[in-house]
Amino acid sequence: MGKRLFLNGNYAVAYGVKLARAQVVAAYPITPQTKIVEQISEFISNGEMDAEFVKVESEHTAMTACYTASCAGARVFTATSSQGLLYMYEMMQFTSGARRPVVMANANRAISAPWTIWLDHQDCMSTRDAGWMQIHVESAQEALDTTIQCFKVAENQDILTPVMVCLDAFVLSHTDEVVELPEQSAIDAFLPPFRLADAVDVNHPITVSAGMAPNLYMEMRYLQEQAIQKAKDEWNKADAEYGRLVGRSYGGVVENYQCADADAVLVTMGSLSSTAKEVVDNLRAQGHKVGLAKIRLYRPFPQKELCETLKGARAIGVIDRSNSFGFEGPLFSDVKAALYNNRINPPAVNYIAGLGGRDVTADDLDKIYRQLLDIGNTGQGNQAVEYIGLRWYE
Amino acid sequence: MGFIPNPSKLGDLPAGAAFEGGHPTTQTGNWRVFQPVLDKEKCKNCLLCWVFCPEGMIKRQEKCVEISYDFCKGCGICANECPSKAIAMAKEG
Amino acid sequence: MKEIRIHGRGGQGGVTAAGIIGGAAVKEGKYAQAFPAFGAERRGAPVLSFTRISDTPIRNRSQVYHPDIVIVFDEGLLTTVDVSAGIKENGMIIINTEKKPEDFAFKNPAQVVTVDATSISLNALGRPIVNTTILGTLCAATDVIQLAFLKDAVKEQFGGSLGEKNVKALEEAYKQYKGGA
Amino acid sequence: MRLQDVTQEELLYGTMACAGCGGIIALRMALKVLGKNTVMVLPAGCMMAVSGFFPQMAVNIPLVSTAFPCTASAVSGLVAALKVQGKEDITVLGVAGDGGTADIGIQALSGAVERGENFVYICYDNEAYMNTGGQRSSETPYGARTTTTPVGRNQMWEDKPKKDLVRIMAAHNIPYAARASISHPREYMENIRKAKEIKGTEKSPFLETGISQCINMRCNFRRNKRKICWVSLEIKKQPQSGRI
Repeated sequence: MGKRLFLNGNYAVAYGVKLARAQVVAAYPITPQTKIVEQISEFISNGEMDAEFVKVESEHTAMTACYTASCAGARVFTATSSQGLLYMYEMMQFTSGARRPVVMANANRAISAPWTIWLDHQDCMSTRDAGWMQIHVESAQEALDTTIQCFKVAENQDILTPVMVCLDAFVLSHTDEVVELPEQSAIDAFLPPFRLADAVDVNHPITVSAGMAPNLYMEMRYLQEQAIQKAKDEWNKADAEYGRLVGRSYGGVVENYQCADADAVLVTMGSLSSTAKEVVDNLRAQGHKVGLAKIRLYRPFPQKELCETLKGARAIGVIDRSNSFGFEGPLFSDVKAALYNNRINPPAVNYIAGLGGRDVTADDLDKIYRQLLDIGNTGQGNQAVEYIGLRWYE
Repeated sequence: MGFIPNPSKLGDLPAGAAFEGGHPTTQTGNWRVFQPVLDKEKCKNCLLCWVFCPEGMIKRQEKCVEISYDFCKGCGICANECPSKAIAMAKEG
Repeated sequence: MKEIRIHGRGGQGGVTAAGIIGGAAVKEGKYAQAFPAFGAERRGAPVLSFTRISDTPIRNRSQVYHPDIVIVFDEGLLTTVDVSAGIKENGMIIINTEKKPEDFAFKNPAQVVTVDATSISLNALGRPIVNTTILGTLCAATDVIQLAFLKDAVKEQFGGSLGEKNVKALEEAYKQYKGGA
Repeated sequence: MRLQDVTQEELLYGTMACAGCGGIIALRMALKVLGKNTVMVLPAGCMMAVSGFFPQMAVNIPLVSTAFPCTASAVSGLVAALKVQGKEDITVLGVAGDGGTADIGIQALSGAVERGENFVYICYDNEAYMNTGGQRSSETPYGARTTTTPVGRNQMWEDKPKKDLVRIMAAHNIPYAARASISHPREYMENIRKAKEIKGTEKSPFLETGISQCINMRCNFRRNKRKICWVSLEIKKQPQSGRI
């Protein structure tokens, strides 16, 4: 058993990066991510980590430096949040298109305007189609373990796709909790040193991310899609292998919490899943058959596993912590599309909650579950998008 | 991996469009309208044409330079730079 | 599960105190959660921080609305903030003040404990930083943390002679409460 | 530097550039001096389009393409990764145009130079955005005609002077900054050689502005390539409070 620490999510990620033996870290400060890179700087300065820290002058440069450092064959990490992520957006596309396995931590924070620093998922949703894998965590412990798993999957020679580990701002990033530190030997067994077949080498010159005309560009994009699709299985495998070596795993790409016989199932991502599990247990104790499907891997979207989890439900609720303006929550659209593809069609309700740091309480979730149970029983319900905790509905 | 200028299947394309360098596959020589012609007698081997040629198509030799036409686009810089007027631009064909 | 809410001002070390309580509980083998009320406030503004302590892993991640214990770093806060809001039955409010418990009346009933943490801190630390001092009172008046682990957590937080001074301050507050009880 | 001593080896040839492209001349000369042990970064632009567009892989050193604003950032990443792998003998070269250097890329360049990273940077200054068809940049000189300089009724010429990039870079207190032109190849290559040699423990970056006109430049005072206005300005390391 590893050392038991009392850490916040940011520090947990930094420990994960250290254990993964990242070689180049380039990052720019932004609340609420800053403590990740502060801690990594400290690790480097006191000799616990053998890495180069690039003191960049912007997130755009951070992502560019990560991209090229990865081209040169180094294991690379960066962290950002919100506006910083949006500033990186251009180079995120370069990184994924050039198939460089950069790992990034994103402390999910809402987007301005109105000017804000608090939690929601608008930032990562806005970069959803940048070709990055995206994985969401619910605790500091999961943040640490998942960061290490990220390197494993991203660096797989068949995948070579960058990945973003998303931890919720403040609720995870700034909350101290118990984190068990894995042994370095276990992580070394799990994660071999990074070897990139087409790394920059003066003896075998290559042009990375060469220009491609319309006659081939589409094929390159198709290759990229094939690779990211393959990653779904690799995530399950990596999680299972991590479980064997370290003793903790997280149910693969979708965590099925009490869904087997559930009438009402709620689909969540991130820290909300943690509170929801508490609510599920309370309702189960009162005899209500409810369950929780926690989506860990958001891109590539785990369609098969999700439908397997949701197939028995009589009513499904999806909580989105972001908007897709002009339509419904983006996660809701994805879940519904997955269900449609598999001919599963129970009533489904979209709840928009916790935007810009609005607290989502156990009581809120309890109400949602009771509404879903009603809908499941009657087969009827309000199909409109519902805002949870909105102060004035008009 | 080797360089495949005319890919015929997905497997011929490398991940991330990372291609081996040093493969100029288009013979830009056929872009020429005028071609440089060297008068070896006049050449003083000062190498100005050699250093100015954008395509690196002029070869350094013992006594005087030699023009290769594979990638020469006929820009005429060599003729313009030559202090001893040893290179003349002649119409192709 | 015990839930604690700390009322302080930016710069008084409320968040650090929440972390120390949690750290002490973790040393004891328990589970804990400590977090600030995620504000953008700067020095001087009223701020909240929270600690949850439990024998089992803690999953609820919303803010604390129904605390068992409320700690108030600064008497002046009482005029602007209802520190008793949502407090559980048989809850406790610990206030840094020179006054007596019976001088206070709150909207919601609670046991009031007072400590002159400012004086103790000035004696022990030479500065009116009350966050560790008041934890001595918390430790003495409740059973949420044990003194030995609390001292360890404080030493770890501050280290060196500053750690020792802080331990002395919290011991003084601890003794005052025990002596007075 | 004698031309006879410059290597025969061609690291860049057979590009798809316009016949007589000055930028390719500048790059070819530079690579002759820097040699094979070099990694190059090119942003989106002419240079990348003519040399790294599949299947025309005309560069024979490792080449990393990047987006327009971040040539120097890309250089930083390579420098860090090569350093951590103990390959510090490799020269990292960034090449960008005047727009990619003095306009959109100046933040990245200023950052990289300020960090004191060890690389060679060449700004290929053709005094306008030529890949996109001749729009003005901050390096467009006073009086030059571009497609985006409306100054009044039917007037299309630049009414602001050229930004002095070399002095901006020198103000970062870097050990070497120079301006040169391909019209004087020996001096130009000598500058590149000096830049390459400032290396090692001193951690010294360098900036070279090679003025080389684009053949498509529409300019009020259109200049013959050979007679390009030539300024050679070498700035040695300045004391902290020094002035140029």
